[in-house]
Amino acid sequence: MSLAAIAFFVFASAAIASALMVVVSKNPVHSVLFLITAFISVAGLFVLMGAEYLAMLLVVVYVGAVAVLFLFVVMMLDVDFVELKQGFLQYMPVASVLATIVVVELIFVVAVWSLPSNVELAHPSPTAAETVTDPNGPTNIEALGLILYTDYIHYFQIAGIILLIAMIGAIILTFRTRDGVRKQDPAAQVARKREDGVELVDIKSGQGLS
Amino acid sequence: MIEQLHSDQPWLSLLTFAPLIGALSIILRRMMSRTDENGAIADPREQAQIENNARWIALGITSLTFLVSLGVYALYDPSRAGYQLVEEIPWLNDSIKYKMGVDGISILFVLLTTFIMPICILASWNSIKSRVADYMIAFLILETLMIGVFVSLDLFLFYFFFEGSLIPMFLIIGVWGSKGTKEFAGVSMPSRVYAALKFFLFTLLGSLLLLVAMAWMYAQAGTTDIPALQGYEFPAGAQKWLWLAFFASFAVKMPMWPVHTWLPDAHVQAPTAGSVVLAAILLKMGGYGFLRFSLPMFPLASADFAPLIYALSIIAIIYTSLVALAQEDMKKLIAYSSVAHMGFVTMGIFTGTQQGIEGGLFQMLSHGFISGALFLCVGVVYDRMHTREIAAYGGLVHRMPLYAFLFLFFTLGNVGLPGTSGFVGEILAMTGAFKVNSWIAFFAAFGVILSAAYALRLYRQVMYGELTKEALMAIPDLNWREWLPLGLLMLFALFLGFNPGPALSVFTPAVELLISNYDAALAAGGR
Amino acid sequence: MGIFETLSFALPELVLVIGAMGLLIAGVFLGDSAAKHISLASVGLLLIAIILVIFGPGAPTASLFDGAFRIDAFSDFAKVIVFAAAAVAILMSDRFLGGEELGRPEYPVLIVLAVFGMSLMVSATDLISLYMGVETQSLALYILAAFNRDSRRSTEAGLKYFVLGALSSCLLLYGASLIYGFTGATSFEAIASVAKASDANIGLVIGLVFLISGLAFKVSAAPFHMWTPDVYEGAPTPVTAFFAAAPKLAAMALFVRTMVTSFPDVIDDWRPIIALIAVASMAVGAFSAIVQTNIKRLMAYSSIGHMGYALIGLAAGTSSGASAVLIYMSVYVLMTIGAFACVLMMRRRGGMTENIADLSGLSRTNMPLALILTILMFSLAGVPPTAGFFGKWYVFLAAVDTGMIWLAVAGVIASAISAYYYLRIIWFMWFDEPAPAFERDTGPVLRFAAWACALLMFPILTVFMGPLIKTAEWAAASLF
Amino acid sequence: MVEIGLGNYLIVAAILFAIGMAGIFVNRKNVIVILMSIELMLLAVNINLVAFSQFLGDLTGQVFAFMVLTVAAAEAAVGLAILVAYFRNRGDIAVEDANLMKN
Amino acid sequence: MEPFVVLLPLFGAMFALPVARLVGSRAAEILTTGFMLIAAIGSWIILFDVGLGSGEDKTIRLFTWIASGSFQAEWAMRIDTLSAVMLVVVNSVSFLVHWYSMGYMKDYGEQPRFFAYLSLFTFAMLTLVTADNFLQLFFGWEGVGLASYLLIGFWFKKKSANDAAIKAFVVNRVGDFGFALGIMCIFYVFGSIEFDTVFGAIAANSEAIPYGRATGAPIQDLTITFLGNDWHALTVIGVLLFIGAMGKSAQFLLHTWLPDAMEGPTPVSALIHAATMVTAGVFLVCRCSVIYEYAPNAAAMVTLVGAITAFFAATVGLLQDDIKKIVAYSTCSQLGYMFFAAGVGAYDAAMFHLFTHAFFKALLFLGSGAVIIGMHHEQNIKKMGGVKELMPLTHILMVIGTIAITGIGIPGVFLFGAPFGTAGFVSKDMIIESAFLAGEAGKTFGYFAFTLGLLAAVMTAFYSWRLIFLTFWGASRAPEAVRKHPHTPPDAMMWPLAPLAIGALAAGILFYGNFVGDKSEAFWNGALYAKVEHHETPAADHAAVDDHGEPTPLGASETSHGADAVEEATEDHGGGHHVPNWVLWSPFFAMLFGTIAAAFHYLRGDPLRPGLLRSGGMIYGILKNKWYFDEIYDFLLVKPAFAFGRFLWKEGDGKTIDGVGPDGIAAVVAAGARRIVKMQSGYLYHYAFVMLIGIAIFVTFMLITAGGGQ
Repeated sequence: MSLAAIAFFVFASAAIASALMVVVSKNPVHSVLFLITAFISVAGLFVLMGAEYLAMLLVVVYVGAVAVLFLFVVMMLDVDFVELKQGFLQYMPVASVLATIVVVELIFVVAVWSLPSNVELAHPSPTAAETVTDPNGPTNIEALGLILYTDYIHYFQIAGIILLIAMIGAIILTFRTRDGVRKQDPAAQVARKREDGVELVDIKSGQGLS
Repeated sequence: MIEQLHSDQPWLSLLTFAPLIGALSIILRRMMSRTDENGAIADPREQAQIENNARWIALGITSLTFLVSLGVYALYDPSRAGYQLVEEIPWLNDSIKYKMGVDGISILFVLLTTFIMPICILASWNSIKSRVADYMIAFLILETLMIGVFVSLDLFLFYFFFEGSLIPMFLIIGVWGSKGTKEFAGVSMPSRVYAALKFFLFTLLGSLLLLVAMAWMYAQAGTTDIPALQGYEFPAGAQKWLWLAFFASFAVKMPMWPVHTWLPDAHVQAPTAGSVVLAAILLKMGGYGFLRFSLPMFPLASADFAPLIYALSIIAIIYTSLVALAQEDMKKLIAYSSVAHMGFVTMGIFTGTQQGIEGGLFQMLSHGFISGALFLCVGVVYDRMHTREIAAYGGLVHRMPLYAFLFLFFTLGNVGLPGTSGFVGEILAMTGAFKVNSWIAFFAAFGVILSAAYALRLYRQVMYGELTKEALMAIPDLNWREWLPLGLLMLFALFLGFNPGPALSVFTPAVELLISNYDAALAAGGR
Repeated sequence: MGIFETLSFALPELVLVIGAMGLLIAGVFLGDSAAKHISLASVGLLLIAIILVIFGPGAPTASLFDGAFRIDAFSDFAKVIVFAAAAVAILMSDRFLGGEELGRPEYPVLIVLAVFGMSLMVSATDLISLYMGVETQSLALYILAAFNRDSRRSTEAGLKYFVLGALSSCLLLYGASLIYGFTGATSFEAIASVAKASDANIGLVIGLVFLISGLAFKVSAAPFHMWTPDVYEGAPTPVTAFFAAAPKLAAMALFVRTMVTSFPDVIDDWRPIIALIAVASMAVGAFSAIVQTNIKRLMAYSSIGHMGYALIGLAAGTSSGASAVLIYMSVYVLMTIGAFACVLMMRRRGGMTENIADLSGLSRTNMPLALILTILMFSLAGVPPTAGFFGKWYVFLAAVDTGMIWLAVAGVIASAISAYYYLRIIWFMWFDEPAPAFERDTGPVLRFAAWACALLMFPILTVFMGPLIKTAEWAAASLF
Repeated sequence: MVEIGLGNYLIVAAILFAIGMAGIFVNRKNVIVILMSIELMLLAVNINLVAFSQFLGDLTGQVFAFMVLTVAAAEAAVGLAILVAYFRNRGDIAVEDANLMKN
Repeated sequence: MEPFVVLLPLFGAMFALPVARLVGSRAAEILTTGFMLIAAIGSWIILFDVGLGSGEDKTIRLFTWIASGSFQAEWAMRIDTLSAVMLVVVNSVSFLVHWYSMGYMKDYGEQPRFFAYLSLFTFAMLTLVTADNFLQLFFGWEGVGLASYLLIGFWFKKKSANDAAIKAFVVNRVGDFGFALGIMCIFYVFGSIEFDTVFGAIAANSEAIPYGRATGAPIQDLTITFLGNDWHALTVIGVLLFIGAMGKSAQFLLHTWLPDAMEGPTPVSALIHAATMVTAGVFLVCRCSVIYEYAPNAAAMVTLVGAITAFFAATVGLLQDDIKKIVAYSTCSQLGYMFFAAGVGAYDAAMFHLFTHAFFKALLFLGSGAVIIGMHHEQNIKKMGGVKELMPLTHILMVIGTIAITGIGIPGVFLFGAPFGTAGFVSKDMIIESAFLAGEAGKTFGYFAFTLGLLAAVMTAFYSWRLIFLTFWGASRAPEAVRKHPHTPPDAMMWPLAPLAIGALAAGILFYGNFVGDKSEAFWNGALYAKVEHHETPAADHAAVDDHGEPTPLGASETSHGADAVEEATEDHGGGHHVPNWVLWSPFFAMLFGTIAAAFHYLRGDPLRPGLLRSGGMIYGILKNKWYFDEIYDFLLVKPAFAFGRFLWKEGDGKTIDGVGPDGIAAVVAAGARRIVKMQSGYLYHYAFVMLIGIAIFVTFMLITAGGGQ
């Protein structure tokens, strides 16, 4: 068994195990953490396949951002998660049967894969095997970069729009201006004049301030 | 190929859409009035004026339409067999056209429609008290759709009018129907609503199957042109299904047993004029459809399914006659008798004999007069007493001799007494049936006996006997708006009873052509 | 094709997206008070886009961005309707949002961005562009559904919509990945050519099933319809009006384009699935709506049913089937907009009402509204002489034409059943004793929209159906 | 010698996908975990895409996966925002009770 | 002129009510009666022209009625002797009844309506008898039914009158049912319903090809399929037509309406239910004589039914107490005579009896009417008695009627070549003898008819005299007020009786020669058909007299020398073709026996004492209750029909069709809707489940269908 194979099995089993834990663990915080493990394991698989850039992206974006967002929300929402776990097993049989059926079917499907004969690949790249044999070829990142900003620039732009939408959504759904919150206003601070704050008063002796 | 004489002028379109003009003018009249913030007309006098205007506009337009139809009839050459006054323009595309025309089978139904409508307007003159303008609009629209059914020469257009006519009728039954509630599916709803829904959904379901068949025919023949389809030979296997689909639609409309149960409900709940239109014209669409489509387009299937039709017709005749015997509601009784009479029509039509078909056609025409008149008669007393229960009446002849006379005449017409138009259709249809199989005529003849029993029973209980009921003591006889239409209908029924020639001779060329094509198709199909 | 020429084809989209961003900036600076102007401006954007689609430069058919998008008659047809529907939806929202104090500039911007997504969808000819378009649209719609963030219903609707939408995206993506893997391509054209060569490629077919499921969710076809009623009910009514019209058409157009351009040779495999979905949708639409008391919910079920009918046309998979879908959908969009305009007009002093029972006796308290609704309901029921009937006719014709008579029969049975609840509304309006009247002052937009839609349904389109049919056929022909 | 081929990766993806599906069933009360299950399914998709891409020798798949990652992130953001808004209205995220609208 | 004979009554009917309204009811009466007078005179002229003079038979075609393909029916007037005789009968009696009614109806009011109805009836009856085709005949047939309905129900306040009217109409419809089928059958076989065509084809035995058949056969041998069996065509037609005749002429089984019909005003009973309408059936059979000639089985049926009716009605008549009902049953019985005469082939005898019967039966009815008026509208003869003193003239007239019906005469004595006796004597004896001769000729049923005819004759005499004895003779049993102040019938009521009385006495003698005697061939001139063989068999002479040497072609019997094999019907068998003397005398003795019995019972002691048939006995019960026919029909037909109708309505339409159909489907749909909607639980995860399960199903489906190919 080659090293790559061992690595595959390690990563694959880790991914599957942590995925299972995501769905079965009692505490959502644990779920998020297992999710992170799953992401990282899959990133490992990506590396094994030679998709280093995506692996990196997965770790940076998913682990760094999405999972943290999840964690943030889980922590922020003060919910009694134990209660939510009740009746957990109620649907377990259905779930496992369904999952088994789907897995078996999908395996049956993917097992018949063969390289499509007459396909003209839009963006040929070195296959995994080739990458190994030809270390001097363009790296995965190079190859991706070359097409991402040329042939697929439109997707890139659209992705930007999507992110913009997400941003708008996140803001309008969650952002609120609260009354009664003391906020620092630098402009006001800067614009403050001496006259606004200080008043010179002549105090006649013996009279005091009236 | 069936001869088609094109017309330079769009006479039939004019005829068809003339009532719509009336409807529009009533709408305009309404819109011109001042309304308050709720859209109601503020001034009761103006309200009354609008209503009066609506009545007169409706009467005027329907009468005008009748005149136009007479003009159309004058232009029509009854000695020719094919379609006349044909006009066509592309509509949806080049093969689904706006095409109209009349032949011997349809022209008289057009006349019947235009003739009945002013009568209906008159009958509604005072008996409709609420929302008069809306009512008139509904009737005028209904007239357009009904005429459209009979003059369409495109299957698609036919269907368009055929099903469209459900809408105004639905509203007429539902809005101006009578009171009372009915328990249905655990809910209590006004029985007029139940009736309206039953009417609408029943007929809709039937005609939707026709839609599918029509789609198939269009896919197969590439056209929905009726003359072209009549010349098109559908494969024998397909004919069966197409026939059944068309049958579903027309049988419900007819209505044939066992899909007749909407009719008594609809009749009972509808306002008088609604019942009249329903009986006189809407039911005829089914029979018309059989003749226009089932026989000429699917001759083989028609021949194969004729026994089914006979069986259903006979059941309709006997069964519904017996049911009519047991009725306690005047309108229901007449409604059931309509079903029985329509049984004669279907029986006659599917004999494929000249007597049978002409008998069926004539029966439809005559039923239009007689049954319509009977509903008018019921409406007369309903307007006065607000009940249709037979038991609530008795001895009316003492107070209403003219009414009694007219009612008697139409009762006898309903019975099919020779000398009334009711007889001619019945005897011809039965003669046609006898030629096919004596059993059919034998059973159908039972209907003749039973019709006498239930019709005379009705007349007896309403008209004869001592006038004992307090409420009836001061019941007035007919006014001119009531007797005029009844008198006209009586004249027609009587005239056609003694001299059906004018009607039969109009049918004859078309029917002969139909039969010769039918027989040829049967011979070619090995039947 | 140079970049400028390419972009010239994408002018409508560019206008929309750049305009949207500009409006967003303007909105942020001007604050909520400018919402009204931003709305009008976004309507202006949409109008400009329409004009550009119709009269824009370039050949009528062009493939852009390496085959990721395609501009053709089909997309033009769909875009015009989508844009117009969106514009009307924005206009119709105006008053309502003002009344509910939701008038925020983000609202029209989000709609415009969603429309941008739809416009990508209808042009998409690549799995990636399909996905991107769908997501652009969906994200905006999720937000719109939850737009009334202080309402439990609205956020619940948003949540349901989002979760299920995300799930459906997963399904769609999984399908896309399988298709990609088994054909080695993401562009429809290439997929089609591979699919043609290899008969019964099981991976492709299974991928297709997942893809269909994802798309079926977007058109809210059964069994992926479950979100629809809740979202329709929960979302703010103008948003529902928007949901019911434009996205449905865009998704349906995408559905049609995907199926007939990339998988024409495996039609025997996917046709039963589509037919099944169609039947299920019709059944759900017909049955479930019967017991509804909320008119928005009823419209939701009704739209599920209508998607079923439209899918009949797709199941045919022919050019006439595609044109039938277009005809059906355009009529449907008009009916829906009209109906929702009426729903938006159901206002009393206390605010909006959504109960069907509130329509009781409408014909006496508000004749024009009753008339409009009557026409629209008959049209939705598909009863001649309204235009709704033509849609039914063409989809049934397409089905029968391809030998799927059973499908057409199922369709007619469903439409007979569904006629009941449309009739029920009519019966409430015409037969029942009046309920308290609605406010008469509903603003010109709603009235105009309602009248226009109703009059289009009858009699305008009744008479002039021919041109619409020709256009739809011409549009559908560009797919083949 | 075990050759790690495309099939292995696809099977892993299929299993992840199925686990995601099952996760929705078993965690029916907790929206957050449902969302996580969906993330798992997306992960499966990405494995599929990358694997196909590599074994076909075609970069398109990776670009696709790239887009999926991006969009999924945006989606997660929106989803969580909606969730937060919902939570604010309700103080609870139990899906069990999220049935204000039904039938 | 001929059309006016038919149309004048119609005009009368049409104008009676308007005239009454404009001028007064008296004017309407005079108008209609005047019209009838003209018509009556006209019809006598026609009879003298056609029957007695040299006038040719002719058919006046007015215009086409129904024309549908070969189904052609014209409005026409067929003038031959048969119709001329009927015209005379109808118009004359009708005129007299009109006249009579001017007096009779005085007390009742509503004269215009009554006269309109009467005239309408007359018109319908005239179209019937002058019809040139079966359809017009049917028109008249139903028309008289209508008029009968209207007139029976004339007192519409009375429930019994209304019931009787409907009963009459409906029972008649049962007959019409057969008649209508008969017409269709004729059309089916001959392709025409014109008399000339049909009768010509039968007489010529030409080939008939029933519609829709490839081959035909000579009509006399033709068999057709009717109701699933093959039958001899002419027999089927004959039987069907006869069913119609049974209804109209109140023959056994369909007779129940006639006694009830006495609810109508008495002139109506005289006109419709005695003289004219009820004889339409006889007319029909005679008109269709050619059919029955070639349909011996049908003719046998006619004979049997006629004979049974004659007997049966007479038995019932024995115990009736209502003066009009007695006469009504007597009518029924006499009609039976006519039928069996026709059935055995003695159409001329049947017509002759029809003719004479019109006179004496109208007389009896109108006389009864006078009695009823006189007795303050009392109809029960048990409450009368001694009316002779109060109404002597009426008494005489009634006695004349009675001797006419019972048939007083001297057998074997001839006056002007005719048997000497009252009208009934001549014609009824003729019939009985014909029946016997038919038996002789091998038609066994002839003996049967003969026997029953004789028995009926006994009873006829009995009940007729019983009526006279109980009503006019003996002590009065009427209330004081009536006895003291009997109403005197107006003159208008008495004058019309005179011609009838004369006719009742003399019509037999006067018209014997023409109807059945030596001049009959010229008289009928082919209007009644007899088989050609008759000419070759002089022995078939049915006439009772020796000096009547010339064989008539109208004879009843065909020669069959095998007849002697059949003997069971009669106690003795003459063996010859001439009527034995005992046969000749038997009716006379029968009459005598009946009369004596009646006298024995009712002229001695208390006329109301229980007689041979004691009250309470079974036979008494049967007879008193008219053999329970009404009850049986009510139990077997009427009640079940209503109950069944109700059942079909409630259970069939309501529960089954609606329950399974629209309502049931609606309920199923509603239940389905509720169930489907339940899935829409509002729970997010449920929605997700549905999606996931859906996709799983689709994938599985796909793998099964698409994967199967791999």
